[in-house]
Amino acid sequence: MKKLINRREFLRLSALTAVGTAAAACGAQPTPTKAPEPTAVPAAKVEPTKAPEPTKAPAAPAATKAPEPTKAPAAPVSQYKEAPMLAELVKAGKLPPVDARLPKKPCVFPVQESVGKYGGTLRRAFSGVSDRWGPTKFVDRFWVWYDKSLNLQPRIIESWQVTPDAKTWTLKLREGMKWSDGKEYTSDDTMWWYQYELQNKKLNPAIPSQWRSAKTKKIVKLEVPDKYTLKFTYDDPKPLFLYGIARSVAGPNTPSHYMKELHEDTTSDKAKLAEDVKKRGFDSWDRYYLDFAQYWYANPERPFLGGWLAKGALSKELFIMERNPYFWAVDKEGNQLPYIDKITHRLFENAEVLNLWVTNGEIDFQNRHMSVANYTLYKQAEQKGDYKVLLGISAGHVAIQLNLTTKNKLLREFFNERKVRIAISHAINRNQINELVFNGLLKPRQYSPLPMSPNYYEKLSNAYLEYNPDLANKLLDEAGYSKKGSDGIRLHKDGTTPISFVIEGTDQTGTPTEDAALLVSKDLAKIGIKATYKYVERALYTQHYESNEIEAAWWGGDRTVVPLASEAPIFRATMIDRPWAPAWGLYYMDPNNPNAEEPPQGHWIRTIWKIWDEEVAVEPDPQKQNEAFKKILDIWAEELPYIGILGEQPALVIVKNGFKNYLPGMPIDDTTADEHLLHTETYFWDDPAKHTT
Amino acid sequence: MLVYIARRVLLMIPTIFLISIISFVAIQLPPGDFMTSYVAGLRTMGENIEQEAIDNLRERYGLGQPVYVQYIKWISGIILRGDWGQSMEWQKPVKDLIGERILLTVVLSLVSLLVSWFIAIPIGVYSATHQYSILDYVMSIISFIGVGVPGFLLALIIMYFAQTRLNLNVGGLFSQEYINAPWSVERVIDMLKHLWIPVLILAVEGTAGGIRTTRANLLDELNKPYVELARAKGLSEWKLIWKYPVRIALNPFFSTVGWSLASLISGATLISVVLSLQTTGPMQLRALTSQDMYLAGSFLLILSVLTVIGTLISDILLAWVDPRIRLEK
Amino acid sequence: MKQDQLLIAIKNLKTYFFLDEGTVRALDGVDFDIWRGQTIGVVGESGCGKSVTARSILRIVPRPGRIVDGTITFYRRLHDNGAGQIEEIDLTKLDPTGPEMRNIRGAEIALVPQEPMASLSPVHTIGNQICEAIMLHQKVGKEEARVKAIEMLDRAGFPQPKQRIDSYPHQLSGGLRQRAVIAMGLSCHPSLLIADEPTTALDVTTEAQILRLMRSLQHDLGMAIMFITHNLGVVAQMCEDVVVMYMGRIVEEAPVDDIFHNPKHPYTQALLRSIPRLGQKTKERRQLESIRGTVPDPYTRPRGCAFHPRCTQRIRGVCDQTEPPWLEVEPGHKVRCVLYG
Amino acid sequence: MTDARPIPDQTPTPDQVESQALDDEILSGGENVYVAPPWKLMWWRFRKHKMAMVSAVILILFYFTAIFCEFVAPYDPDASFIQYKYAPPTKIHIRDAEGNFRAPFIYQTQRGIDPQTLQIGYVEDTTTRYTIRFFVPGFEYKLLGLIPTNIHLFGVPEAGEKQGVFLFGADRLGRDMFSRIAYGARLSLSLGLVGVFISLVLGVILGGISGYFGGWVDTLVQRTIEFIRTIPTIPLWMTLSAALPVDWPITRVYFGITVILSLVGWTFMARVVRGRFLAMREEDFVLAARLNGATEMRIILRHMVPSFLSYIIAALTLAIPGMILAETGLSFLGLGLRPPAISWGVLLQEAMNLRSLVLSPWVLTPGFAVVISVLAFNFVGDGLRDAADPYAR
Repeated sequence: MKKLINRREFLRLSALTAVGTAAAACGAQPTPTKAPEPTAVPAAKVEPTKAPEPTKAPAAPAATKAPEPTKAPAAPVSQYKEAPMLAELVKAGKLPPVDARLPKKPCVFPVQESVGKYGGTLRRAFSGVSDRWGPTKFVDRFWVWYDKSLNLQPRIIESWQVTPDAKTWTLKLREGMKWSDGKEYTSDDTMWWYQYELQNKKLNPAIPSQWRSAKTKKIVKLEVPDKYTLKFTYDDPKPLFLYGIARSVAGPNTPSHYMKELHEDTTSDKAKLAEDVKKRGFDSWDRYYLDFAQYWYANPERPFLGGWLAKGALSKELFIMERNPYFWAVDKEGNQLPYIDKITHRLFENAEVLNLWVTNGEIDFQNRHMSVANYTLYKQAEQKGDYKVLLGISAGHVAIQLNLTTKNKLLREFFNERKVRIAISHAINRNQINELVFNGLLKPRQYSPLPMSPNYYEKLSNAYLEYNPDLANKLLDEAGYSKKGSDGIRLHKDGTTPISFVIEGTDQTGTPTEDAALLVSKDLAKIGIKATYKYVERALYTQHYESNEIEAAWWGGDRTVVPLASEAPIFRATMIDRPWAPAWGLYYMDPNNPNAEEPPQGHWIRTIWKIWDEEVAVEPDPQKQNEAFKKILDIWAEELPYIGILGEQPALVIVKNGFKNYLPGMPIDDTTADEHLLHTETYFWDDPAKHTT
Repeated sequence: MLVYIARRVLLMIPTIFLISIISFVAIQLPPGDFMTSYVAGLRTMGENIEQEAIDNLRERYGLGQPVYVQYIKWISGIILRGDWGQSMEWQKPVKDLIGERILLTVVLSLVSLLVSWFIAIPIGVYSATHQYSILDYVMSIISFIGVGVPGFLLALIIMYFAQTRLNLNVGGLFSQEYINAPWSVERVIDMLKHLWIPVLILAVEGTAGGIRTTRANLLDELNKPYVELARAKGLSEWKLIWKYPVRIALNPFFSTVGWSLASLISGATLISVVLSLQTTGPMQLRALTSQDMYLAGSFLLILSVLTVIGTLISDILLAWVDPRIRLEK
Repeated sequence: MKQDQLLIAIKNLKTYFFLDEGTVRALDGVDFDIWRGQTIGVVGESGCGKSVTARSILRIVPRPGRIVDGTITFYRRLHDNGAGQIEEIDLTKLDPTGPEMRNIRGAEIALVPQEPMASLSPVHTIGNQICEAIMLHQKVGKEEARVKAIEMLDRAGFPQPKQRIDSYPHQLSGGLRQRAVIAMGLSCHPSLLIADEPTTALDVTTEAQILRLMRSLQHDLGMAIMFITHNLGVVAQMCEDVVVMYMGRIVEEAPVDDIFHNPKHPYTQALLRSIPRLGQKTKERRQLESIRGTVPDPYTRPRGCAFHPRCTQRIRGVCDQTEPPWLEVEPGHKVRCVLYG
Repeated sequence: MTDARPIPDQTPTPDQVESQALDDEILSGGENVYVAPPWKLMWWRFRKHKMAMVSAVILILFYFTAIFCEFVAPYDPDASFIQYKYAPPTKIHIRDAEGNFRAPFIYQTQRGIDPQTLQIGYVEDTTTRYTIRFFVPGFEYKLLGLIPTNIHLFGVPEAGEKQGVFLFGADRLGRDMFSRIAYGARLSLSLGLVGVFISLVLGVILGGISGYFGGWVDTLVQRTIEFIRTIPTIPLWMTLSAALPVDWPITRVYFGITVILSLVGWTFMARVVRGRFLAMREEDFVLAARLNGATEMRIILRHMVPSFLSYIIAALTLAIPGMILAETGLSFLGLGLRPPAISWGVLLQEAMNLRSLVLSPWVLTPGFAVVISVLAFNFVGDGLRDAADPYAR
């Protein structure tokens, strides 16, 4: 009975995946001739395919109707429409008219359900400055961004061009685009950033790899032929350039007219700046600049390009963001976005308080901190809290990392035996863990790209998943570990040492992931391997993997939606907090690192690196690039460096009833801004008057 | 007496100095530093940060310097400029961060302390004077339950029932709409709607201990000859008990009031965390876990200094209430 | 002695302590009278019921003790309007914590306790504690009470009372503490002062001073003193009449000279043999006798005469069988013993 | 003056009847026969405190469970039964569906799942029932770590794997809560005792020395106490839990933390003791002892310590539940024991969430175990305090 339901859940989720791929090429193409004209791809098309618990209101507002037509400014016939609260300011002469605020060719954001209504407040929660990602991922907008089918599209920029050798990238900015203080955004801003930030030794002691050539390590050359053109030239091909600029928070989009006054090299009043540095409690200017001045959420005065602007500092109990009157995007009917007036993030110290808020309907839209373990809790309170639990697909995996480079010689020999890794994979009863711990909501799979990813590779996803302890025992015997001690634990090849290792993890007691770890350790005991799960404080964990003192780790795996966007660090062993081969990974990044170790000649990890360096990282053609990457996945499928257990975890998204234009079923991953993948500015309230605080 | 106080104050200076060193070293003791836990935190939440960037940050925060250099920098800032340094996590001056939260913390702690005393002392006196009466048993059971229920568990349960049964907003000290509102009658009412939960929980814990102490001490005093003589004078029972044995039985209260000083500031950390109160307790705990050096160090220093001062106050108070000790010094 | 000189008449007083271990009959039928201005000594070994008698009169018998039978009639002389008129009050019928009893306690019947140090609150000044008693029973203000307290301390031979009234008990010597306690007891001019071994904690010189003081104060103030002690020497010095108690009963009652020169009860005789006489040499002191045996367990009072197990003159088959009768062997000299029957 | 005095009641009481025999004993010098030893007096007074008596019985039961938890627990506390996930406490019947009374039995239950919320529910199938039996075979274990056996206090042997008897329900992984609590008692009830004992000894000795001698000794001890007390405990705990070797068994780690806790905890005891000493060293009996030439240590141990024994007992019994609670607090902070270790603190931390409270409140039963044991310790302590009170009548 239970099984059936789970399968259904999975079918539902898989259906969503299919939608994602089918809808490729949807989304706003930014280059069409005329600005506000609705693009050829009506968003409505998506709707029928939308899967679980449709958030759709009984009747979507007629597409023709402009939001709040009565309050539209009567003044000269405007090309665009705006929010009532802005219209009033315009009327009062405090704000220029909407047409003047928008660029000549505003970006047109597609809507998932319908054109929206203006107004209302969205309530969310966060757990402190270190958890700023809720606000930032909601608001941060970049030069380019993903569409529904995970292809990159121009956003702040109007278009891009790349030379066939992928060495020169030319970006075209939108003419007349304004910062939130009304000043125009031009190529000068980026040039200023290039000169005074990127090349400032204090601010950037080392140039980030995004802005360096891969082989020569030289800094990129930036030219600005005119006010609206940026030309980046590298020494080597830079095919992943676009992925890099899709996630640059405080980088090239710098309001130079404001920032230059806060920069010690360009300020007109050094004394005043020094005083401000001191007043804000910083002991050096560079910390002042980097930790405070350049971030919109820390420094609300800093002009910004996002849809909402910070009101007050993020360190307060309630972080409020209000609409940016100069936001540069519109919907297909020419309504300036965003629709929603205000976003609030409320601080919580304890996840249970957040859960109480959720079940009491005090949270409007939230995915962060919504644990899958609480599925039933949230579902039961749906009616009372007047919300729905929608599902996205998390990129995360439940997985175990055996340290192939562990300092323990016997263990290293053991882990490096391919049959051992495969035996361990077969020894894990994935279905039982899924049922017991996750209500059967997950899917047994190896760590691999998600089905909706352009890099999905079924062979890896389904490798060695079958629960087969007999096979596992057989493999271990074959590998030369047939001898057992009196306690039933197998012995290493030295014939005396029992096979025993510690799996370190940082999950809190009672969390599903910890439960899963304990079950895995029981499964391994059944095939004669003693694997002890041990909680370690996370700083200690960091220290252990950095110094390669870890035997095995219990840390999930994500970045499986667009693995190339983050340069596939797990697949190359360079993300050493997933320490399946930290010493080798360190060697690959920097052979001089004291903890680095050269892998043996002819080892398959060298092949992975070779494919990446010589085929993937320099291939301008995305098709070929993906083909090359598949070779790496193929090695993974053979060698299984990483024991994946479960994946495709449903990510719970709490969505208040009446909240529109959110498309569920999308992948939820860091690289794609979690649940904020698609146009948060088009979200709206069906009944905005009911949602004002 | 004055000489005694002066001597104690002088003695405090080296103590506090030593404490400041220990506080600073204590935060450095756990492995790693702010950057390790910062990075680990980011990674827990699925974010990533390049190794290069981490190294840069570490250098910028001066985390690579020897501990004594960092210490001198920190302590001289406090002594010379009243500058407690900058919180790495919150990216704000420590002074401002603590300042923002201290008022509510003290109000909450004081109210709870007073409420618990207000309840505990009369009940304790009743229990002692009516030993083994039914009410004595009932009070004892209630107060021991207060001691026995872990506060954090009680907090969760009360919050849940306040929300489901009383239809109250829970978590924090204000409803969302009043968080940033200026003070008004409505805001005070809203605060009271939230405040009772922590006060109740804190008072339950404090009351239980208070009843127990009062009862035990009073039982010891009740049969002393001075009580009998006072009774023989013709004093009424009520006046008699409150003036003599209670007065003496309460000495332990006085001698611990100074120690409560530090807990006034740290607040009931665990309970505040569960209730999501914007008091200093959760901030302190978080600073410690994230190894936010200056914030954590400042908390530890402030608390330590308050403990030292509190001990002094306790001793002075005890001397003040007990002439036997006072006049000897 | 005229009838109107009777101050307190105790009849068949029984005070029992109800403990888990059994019932202790601390007072098991006590009868005696106290006359105005009389100094009556109550002697006996520890636990014989001396102090319980005092506490029964004051109605401050601690729980789980209770007066179960008998009467304590207090003949109160009304001062205010009906001067000289006498009111009879049975103290056993009063609520021990009620206002009537409290008005008598401290005002009419005062207590000078055994240990002056422990009997004074360590955290209040002696002035505070004396003034409290004064203000409790006399309608005076703070200032006036203070003046009266100083006066009383002065009378009690307390040096520099004005300066030292604000001292705390532990700042005073034992003698001064006792003077303070006496001053407190006398502060409301009681008609009966119960002195419960007031000098046990003091050295001999101080003891003598205090005793002298009490005598002179009694002379001045005309009150009766019930002097509880186990020290027969003190009795000889202080008292006119003596009551000897053993296991909650009075065994002998007589004027002081009779007790010393002509003790009847074997217990009294034994008591007297156990104390050094004035003028005895140190050497001889070794020949002092102690009363053989110990006081029996309070839960199991021996049958017949309670003293018989320790008595040298007991008659087998009589003393251990029948309650000895209460006999007046000479006028004013009564004894509870079969030897005189 | 009244002359006629009534002759006291002469009816011999049972006590008096016996007095003849006693009489002779007294005369023959058997003087101690009526003096109850102090512990007996304490026991008499303790018995008076009804709640303390009840509590003492409860504590004995708890400690019995802690010592013989394998025997008391019907199931292996780590065994997950996939089919019993979130099973509520099993209903025990004595009357079957036809209304006949029988030996206590349980019904087979059927699991159902709400397809919307995935909420799991169980319904009884009254056609199949299993009698609860005592001293039944179950999983293998070694009694007291020595005697291998498989006999358990109770169980439903006929049910096999089909149905379990879960007195307190089952947790999220289908583990029997009753068995887990029984095992948890072993750690929770035992580990704190050592810490309390250490702080007691240190506190009494150092506090006593400080209060008794005064002067520079006092100053030194006081400064030390002040100093130790100002060392912040949370960072200390964090350091310790990090500094202890990774391969240490978790119980040893916790034992280490407990010892450290008590090294700080003694200061509280010492302050109390010192205060008492300050007040007491002036008292006469101390002077008398000193004049008699008693050594200082003897004065402290023989004369002063017994005189505030009640304080020590009160503080001690308050400290044991304090340790039990500290364990839960540490677990809450993630610094205490961790799974797979089973202690009440761990169980409570696993249950400390809204989900458990709303959907499966029975997993909070370890909380009751904590409350009851703390309550019992407090009452026993209270009773002991009263019993040892030298002023008690």
